[in-house]
Amino acid sequence: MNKIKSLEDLRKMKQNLEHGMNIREKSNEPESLVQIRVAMATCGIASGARTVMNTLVEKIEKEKIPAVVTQGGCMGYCYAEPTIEVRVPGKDPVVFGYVDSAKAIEIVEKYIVNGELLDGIIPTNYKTINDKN
Amino acid sequence: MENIKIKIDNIDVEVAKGTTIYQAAKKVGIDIPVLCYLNLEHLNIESRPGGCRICVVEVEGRRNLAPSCSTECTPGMVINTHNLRVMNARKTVLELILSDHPKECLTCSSSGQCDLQTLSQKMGIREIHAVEHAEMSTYRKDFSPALKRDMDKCIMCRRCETICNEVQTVGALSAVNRGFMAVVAPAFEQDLVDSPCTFCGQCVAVCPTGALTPYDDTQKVLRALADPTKTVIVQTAPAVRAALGEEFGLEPGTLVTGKMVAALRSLGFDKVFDTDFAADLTIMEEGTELLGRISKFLKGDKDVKLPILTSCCPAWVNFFEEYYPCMLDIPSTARSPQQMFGSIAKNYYTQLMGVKREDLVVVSVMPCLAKKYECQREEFITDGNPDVDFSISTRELASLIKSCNMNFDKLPDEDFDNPLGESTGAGVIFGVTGGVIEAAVRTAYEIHTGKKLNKVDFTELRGLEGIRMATIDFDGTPIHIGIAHQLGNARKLLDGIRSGMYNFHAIEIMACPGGCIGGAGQPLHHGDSSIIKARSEAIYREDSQKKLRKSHENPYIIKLYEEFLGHPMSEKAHHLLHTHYFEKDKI
Amino acid sequence: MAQYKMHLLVCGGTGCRASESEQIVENLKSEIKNLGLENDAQVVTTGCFGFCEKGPIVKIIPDNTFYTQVKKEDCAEIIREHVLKGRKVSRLLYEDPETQKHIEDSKHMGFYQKQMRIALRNCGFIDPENVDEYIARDGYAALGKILSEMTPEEAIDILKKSGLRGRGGGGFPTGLKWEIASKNKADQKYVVCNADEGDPGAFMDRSILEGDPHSIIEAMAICGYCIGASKGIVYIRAEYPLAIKRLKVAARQAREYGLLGEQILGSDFSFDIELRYGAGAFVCGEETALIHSMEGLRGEPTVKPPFPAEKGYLGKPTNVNNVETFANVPAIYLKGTEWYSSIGTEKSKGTKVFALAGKINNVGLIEVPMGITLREVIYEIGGGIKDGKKFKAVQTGGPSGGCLTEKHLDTPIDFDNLIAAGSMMGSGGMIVMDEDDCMVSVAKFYLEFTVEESCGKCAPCRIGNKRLHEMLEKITSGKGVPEDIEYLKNLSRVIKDTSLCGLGQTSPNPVLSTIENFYDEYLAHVTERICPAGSCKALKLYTIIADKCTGCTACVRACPVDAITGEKRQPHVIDPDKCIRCGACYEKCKFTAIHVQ
Amino acid sequence: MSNLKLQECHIKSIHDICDSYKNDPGDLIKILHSAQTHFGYLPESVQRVIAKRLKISVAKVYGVVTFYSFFTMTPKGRHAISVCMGTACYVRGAEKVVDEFKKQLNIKVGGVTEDGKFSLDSLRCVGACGLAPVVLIGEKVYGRVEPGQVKEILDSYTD
Repeated sequence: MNKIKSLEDLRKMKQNLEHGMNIREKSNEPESLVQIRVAMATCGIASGARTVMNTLVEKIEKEKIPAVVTQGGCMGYCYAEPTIEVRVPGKDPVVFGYVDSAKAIEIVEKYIVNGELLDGIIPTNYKTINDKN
Repeated sequence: MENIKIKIDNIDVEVAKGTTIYQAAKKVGIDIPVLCYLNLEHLNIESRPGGCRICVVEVEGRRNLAPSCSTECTPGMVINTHNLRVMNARKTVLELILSDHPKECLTCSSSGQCDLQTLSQKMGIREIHAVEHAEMSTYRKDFSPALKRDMDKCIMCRRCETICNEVQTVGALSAVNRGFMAVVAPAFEQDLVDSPCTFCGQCVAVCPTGALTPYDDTQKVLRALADPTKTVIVQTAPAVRAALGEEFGLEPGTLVTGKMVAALRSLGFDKVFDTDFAADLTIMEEGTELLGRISKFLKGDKDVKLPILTSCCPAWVNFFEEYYPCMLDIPSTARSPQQMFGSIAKNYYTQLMGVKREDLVVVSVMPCLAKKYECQREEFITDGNPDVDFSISTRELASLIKSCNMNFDKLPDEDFDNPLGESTGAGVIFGVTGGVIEAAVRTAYEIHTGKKLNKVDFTELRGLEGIRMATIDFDGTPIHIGIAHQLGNARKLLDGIRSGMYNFHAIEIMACPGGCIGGAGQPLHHGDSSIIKARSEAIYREDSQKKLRKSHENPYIIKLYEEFLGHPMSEKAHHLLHTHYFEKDKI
Repeated sequence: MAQYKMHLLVCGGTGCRASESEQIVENLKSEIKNLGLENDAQVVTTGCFGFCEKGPIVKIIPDNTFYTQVKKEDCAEIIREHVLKGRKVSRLLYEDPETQKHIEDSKHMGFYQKQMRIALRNCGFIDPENVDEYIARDGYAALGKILSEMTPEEAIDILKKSGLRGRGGGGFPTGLKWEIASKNKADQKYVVCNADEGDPGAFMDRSILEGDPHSIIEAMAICGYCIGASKGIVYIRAEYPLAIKRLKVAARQAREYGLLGEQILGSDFSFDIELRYGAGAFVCGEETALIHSMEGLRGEPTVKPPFPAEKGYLGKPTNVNNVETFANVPAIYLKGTEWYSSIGTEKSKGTKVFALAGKINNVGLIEVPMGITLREVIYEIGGGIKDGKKFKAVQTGGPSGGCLTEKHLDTPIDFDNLIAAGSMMGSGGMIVMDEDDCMVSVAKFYLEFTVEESCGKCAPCRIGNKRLHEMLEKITSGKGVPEDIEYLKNLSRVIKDTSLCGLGQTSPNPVLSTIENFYDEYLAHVTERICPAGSCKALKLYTIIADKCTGCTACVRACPVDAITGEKRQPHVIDPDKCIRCGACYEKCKFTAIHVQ
Repeated sequence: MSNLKLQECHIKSIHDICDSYKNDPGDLIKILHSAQTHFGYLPESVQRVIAKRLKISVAKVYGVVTFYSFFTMTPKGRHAISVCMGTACYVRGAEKVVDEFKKQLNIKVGGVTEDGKFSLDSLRCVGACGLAPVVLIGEKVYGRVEPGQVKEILDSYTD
C-alpha cells in the first residue's frame, strides 16, 4: 500500500472508493432516491432482466443519478417481461414492460432525469410491487 | 510563594499554596483525626493513600466529603470539620472499620498504644451496628523471631507497605488480594521468615493497630530471673536510655540512664552492663579494620576492598545479604555490639566470674526488633547456647518495669556494673545515625596520625538527612565518608558506588530512621517525628557529658585487650568478635 | 472498488459469531460461487447491527432486507431465492411481536425507527477489517481536515461548542477535558482510550471496536493533535479477543497508509497507538486506576486532584476518554457543531448508545438521541416486555446506577435527568425488569458485584459495601427487621459521601433507588416477611389446604427434611420451622393442595 | 494454589517473554498475560522467575496477580466452563444454570473436578446478551442455556 501524503490524496482516494459503497449509502436513505426495481423471477431472467439490471446499475453510476436499483419477484406481467418499476420521490410508481438495454437507458435519461413520459407504461391498478410477493 | 485564604470552622486561615486542609487546620489548632495518614516530616517520610476516610471534612460546594489529608486548599474554600454530616460519616466509617476488627482490645498487645483504640475513644464509639451478621476478614497468623503478624487486625492503612517498599526498599510486603480480603502481606501470603524481610521492624513502628507487633520474650526473661541456678546479666543499648522515659510520661529526649539501671537491678538482674562498652570494643575492631584497609590502599594495594561498610545494624546485614550478595566481602567483619557483648560475656566474663556458659543468661535491651533475629543466628550459637539469650525491646522493658510495680520517676539514679558497664561517649553515639562513623573517626584519627584529637565533635557527620557525605582530614590524608539511614537510602548509596558515581573510604549504614533511636523497639512515635529529633539530641548530650569520649581510652577496653584478647584483630578477637556473611535468596 | 449490485452484510460481532455467523459467511460465499454470481453479489462481514436478540443477522443491500436468526443451512436458500430470483425468504424475516407480520426491511422495524446512529454509524455497515470501506465513508477526513486547516485551539473549540460529554459515565465535557490536557506543558503527553468496559450487561464499547475500529484510531489521533501528544494507548479488556484483533488489523492498515506514524498526511504531526490489556478489574474503568494498571501496578485509584490531565500515565499529562466518546469525535468534525448540538437536550447533546437487555423482546444495542423517553426505548425500540408480563423497573447505569419505574417512563433521558431520578447514565447498560423480579434481590445482585469488584483501598467501599450486601442477604432470607432499612439508607449515604473513587461513590445507588421507588417491597420483606415478586426462596411459605388434601402421603415421601406430618387419608400439615422451601411437595401433589405464598 | 516445578526450558520461556517486553516492570500485566497463556496459570515458581527478571519484588508480582480476576494460580480443567453472570444473564436465570453445573460437577465456582476434566468459573458479560443466559466452554458459546440442558452439554464432552 502507498502512503497517503496529503488531505488532497485522501479525498481523491475517497472518491475512487465510494463507488463500491454507494449502493450501501443509498440504501440508507431509500425514500429520497429514485428506486428502480427489476422483476427478477424466472420469467424475467429468461427474458433478459439480468442484462437490463446491469445496464441500469452502470448507467446511474456513470451519470451519478441519485437512484438505487433493486430486484423484485414476479410482478405478474409475464407477457411483458422484462418489467421494471420506477418510483420517483413524490410521484406514483410506474411500471415499464418489454424493457431491453436501450429502453432502460431511455427510461433513465428521459423519465428519471427529465421527467418526460414514455411509451411502454403498463397501466396498473396495483399499489406496490411488494403486494405481489 | 503564593498564599491562599480559606475558612475552617469559621476561622480565617491563610496558608501557602499546596497546603492540605489537614495541615491548614492544624495551623489553627484544629486536630482532624487521621488513621492512615503518616507524615514523618523530619525524616521526609510520607504515606498518604487516602484510604481510611476518617479525616473527611465538608467543603462547601463540593458534592461529597473531602479527605483533608490529601485535599489541597483552594482560594476561598469554606471548610467544616465537625458538622453533623461529617460527624455521622466519620463515625459510620469508623464503625465499619471496627466491624471488621477483632474485639479483643483487653488482651491485645497493642492495647493502650493503638491509634484505632484511641480514635474510638475520642469518637465515643459505644456500639457497632449490624455486627451480628458481619463477616470478618481473617488470615493466617505469622510468627517470626522478630515480629508477629495478625492481619485480622489490619485496617489497610498501607503504612507498612509504604515503609517496606518506598522507604526501606525491601519489598517483603505488598497489598495483595482485592476488595474485602485485601490485605498487606508477603508474596503468596507466606511467612515473613521465607520472605526477603530484614526484620528492621519499621512496619511495626508505624502500624496503627495490633496487626504488626514485636515478638515478645519478656516471659522467658522473667523465668530466667526467677531461676536460682542462673546468673542473669543485662546489656542496654545506647538508644534505650534516650527513649525509655517516654513510656513513663517523660518528655521525649529525657535521658533516664540512671533510673533505667536502677530499674533493671530492681528487676533482679545480677549485673547491669552496657552495650556501650561493646560499642567501644566494636570501634577498636572495626576502626582497626578500616585503618588496615586504608593503609593498604594508600600503599597501592589494588585488591583491598573499599569502602568499608559498618556492620552493627542487623537489619542492614540482612539487607545486603539479600540484595547485594556480590558485595559480601565489603562490610566490616566486626560483629555488632550486641553480639560482641554476648561473646565477651560468655567467653571472658564467665571465666572472670567462674560461672559455666550454660548458667549465664545474657539479656539485651534493644531499641530494635532485628536484634531478636540476630541473636538467634546460627553463627552466634555455641553448642546450642546463644551468646545473647534473649533480646527485649525498649517497650518490653517498660512494660516489665510497670508490671513489677515500680514508680519509674521516683527511682534513684544508679551506675552500671563493671567491668562491662564502663563506656565512652563514642559508644553512646552509636545510637544515632552518623554516630558509629564519628566514633570510629575519633579513634582511627588518633591511631593513624599518632596525634591527639582536640575537637571530638564532627558535626559534619550529624543530622537527619537520609544520605550525608563528608571528608575528614586525617592530617593530610582526606578520608571520604558516606552515611545513610533507612535502607532505601542505603540502596541509593550502594548503587551509586557500584556505578562509580561515589568514592568513599568508609560508609555507615543504619536501617532505621535516625539510627537506633528510631528503632522499632522504641516507644511508638505515633507519627510525630520530632520525638526522634529529641532523642538524637539527648544522645549527643550524653556524649558531651562523658569524661571519656574516645573508645580506645576506655580503661576496661584496654584491660580486656591486655588480659584476654591481645590486640585488635588478633586471632582470638577474630574468632570471638568477627563474623562472616551469607548469601540469601528470598526475593 | 468493484461494483456489486448486491451486498450481503453479515454481522460479525461477538454475539452473532457465537451463533456461527462465520460459517454463514462461508456458506453464502460458496453458494454465490456455485451459482456464478461472484460479480453481482458481495458478502461483507460487518460489525454489530445491534439487534442481538435475533442474531445472527444477514442484511441484504440495496433493499434493506433484514434476515434474523439465520442458520448456516439457510444460506443456500437466501442466495437462490433472494439474490438470484429476487424473492425474499419470508420465514427469515423479522416478525413484529405485536402484529405477527413479517417486516421486509429494516427501515420499517420498530427497533430501528427511533434510532439515530452516530457512534455506531459504521457498525453493521462497513467491513471493519477493510480500511478502504472506512475511507469511502469519509474516514480520516476529519483528521485530514484538522491537520491541514486548524490549530489545536481551533479544533478544541469546535469540540467544546459541540457540547459532547464523556460517555463513560461521568458526563464531563470532552472539549474542556482536552483543553485542560492541552494547556499542561510537558515533553510527553498521552491519549488513552478506555476500553475496559466492565459494566455487566453493557457491551457498546466492544461493539464499536469490533465494528468500526478506525473511528477510534482517527479520534485518538485528533485528540493527540489537539492536546500535543504523540502516543496513544488503548486499554482494552483481555476478554475481548475479537475487538483486540480488529483494532490490531486497523492499526496496521492505518500505519500502511501513513494515517498513523510519522508526519501524518504530510503534516508535522506524528502519532501512533499501542494496546494494553486489562485483566478483569471493574475499578480500572476509573481513570486513575486505569493509569496505574497501565503502569503494571494494582489498579487502585488515587485521590484526585491531581487529575490525569496534570499527572497521568508515567506522571505525564494524560487525556482519558472512553470508546463511545471517541467514536463521536470524527462525526462532529465532519458534520459540524451545529448539526451535532441540534441533537439531544439542552445540556446533553448528541446520542447515547444503550445495551438493552433483560425482560424485553428486542435485546440489543441501540443508539438514540438524548431526550428520548424510556417509554419509547422500551416499547417502541425494545418491543415491550417479554412474554406479555408487566413492566416493573428499568435499571440504568449498571452497578453505579439505579432503578427507574413506571413514573419515570416519560422522562427524557439525559445525563441530568437520570441523576435527578436517582440513577445515572453510566456507560449505558439498560436492564428491564418485570413483575417477577424482586427489587431487593436486584439491589443485592449489584452489591454482590461491587463487593467483588471493590479494590479494597478505602474503608467505606471495602467494608461498607460488604455490610450492605450482608444486610440485603439478611432481608432476602427473611431475617430482616424494619430498622434495617434505615441502616441501609444511612450506610449507603455515608459510603457515597466518603468513598475514594467513583466506584464507591455510586455503588449504593442500586440500594438507595430501590428503597426510594420500592419502599413497600422492602417493608413487605421485613414486616410481613413475604417477597411480593415471589422470588426470594426463603420467604416462600408452603402450607397445605386441608380441604384439598386427600392424605395420599405423596408429599410426605417427597419431603427431604420430614417437615410434613399427618395420618393417612387425613389432611397433612407442614411444619414451617422444618421446611426448607425446596418445593418438592408442591411438585408432587396431584390435588393442588399445596399453597405457596 | 498449586506450584509447578520449573524445568530449564520453562525458565527460558519466561525469560523470553520478559525480554520481549524489554524487562520493563511497566509491562508486568502484559507479561503475566503471556505467561498465563503459556502455562495455563501462574504458579508461584513462575511469578518468582518473572519478579527476578524484572527486578521487582515477588510480593508486588503476587499483589498484581491477586488483584486481577483474569489471573489464576490454579490450573483450569481441560474444558473450562464459564457461566456469564452479567446483568442480562442474571435476569434471565444464569444463577440457576450455575447451580446446576455445581450440582452436576460437584464443585464450587472456581473449582476443578478431581479428574481435571472441567473447571467452573463465572464471568462478567461476554456481550452476547441476546443469547442470555450464556455459557462458554473453552471457545464454544452456548446460548439460552436452561438448567435442564446442563447434563446434556456436559455429556457431549467425552474425552
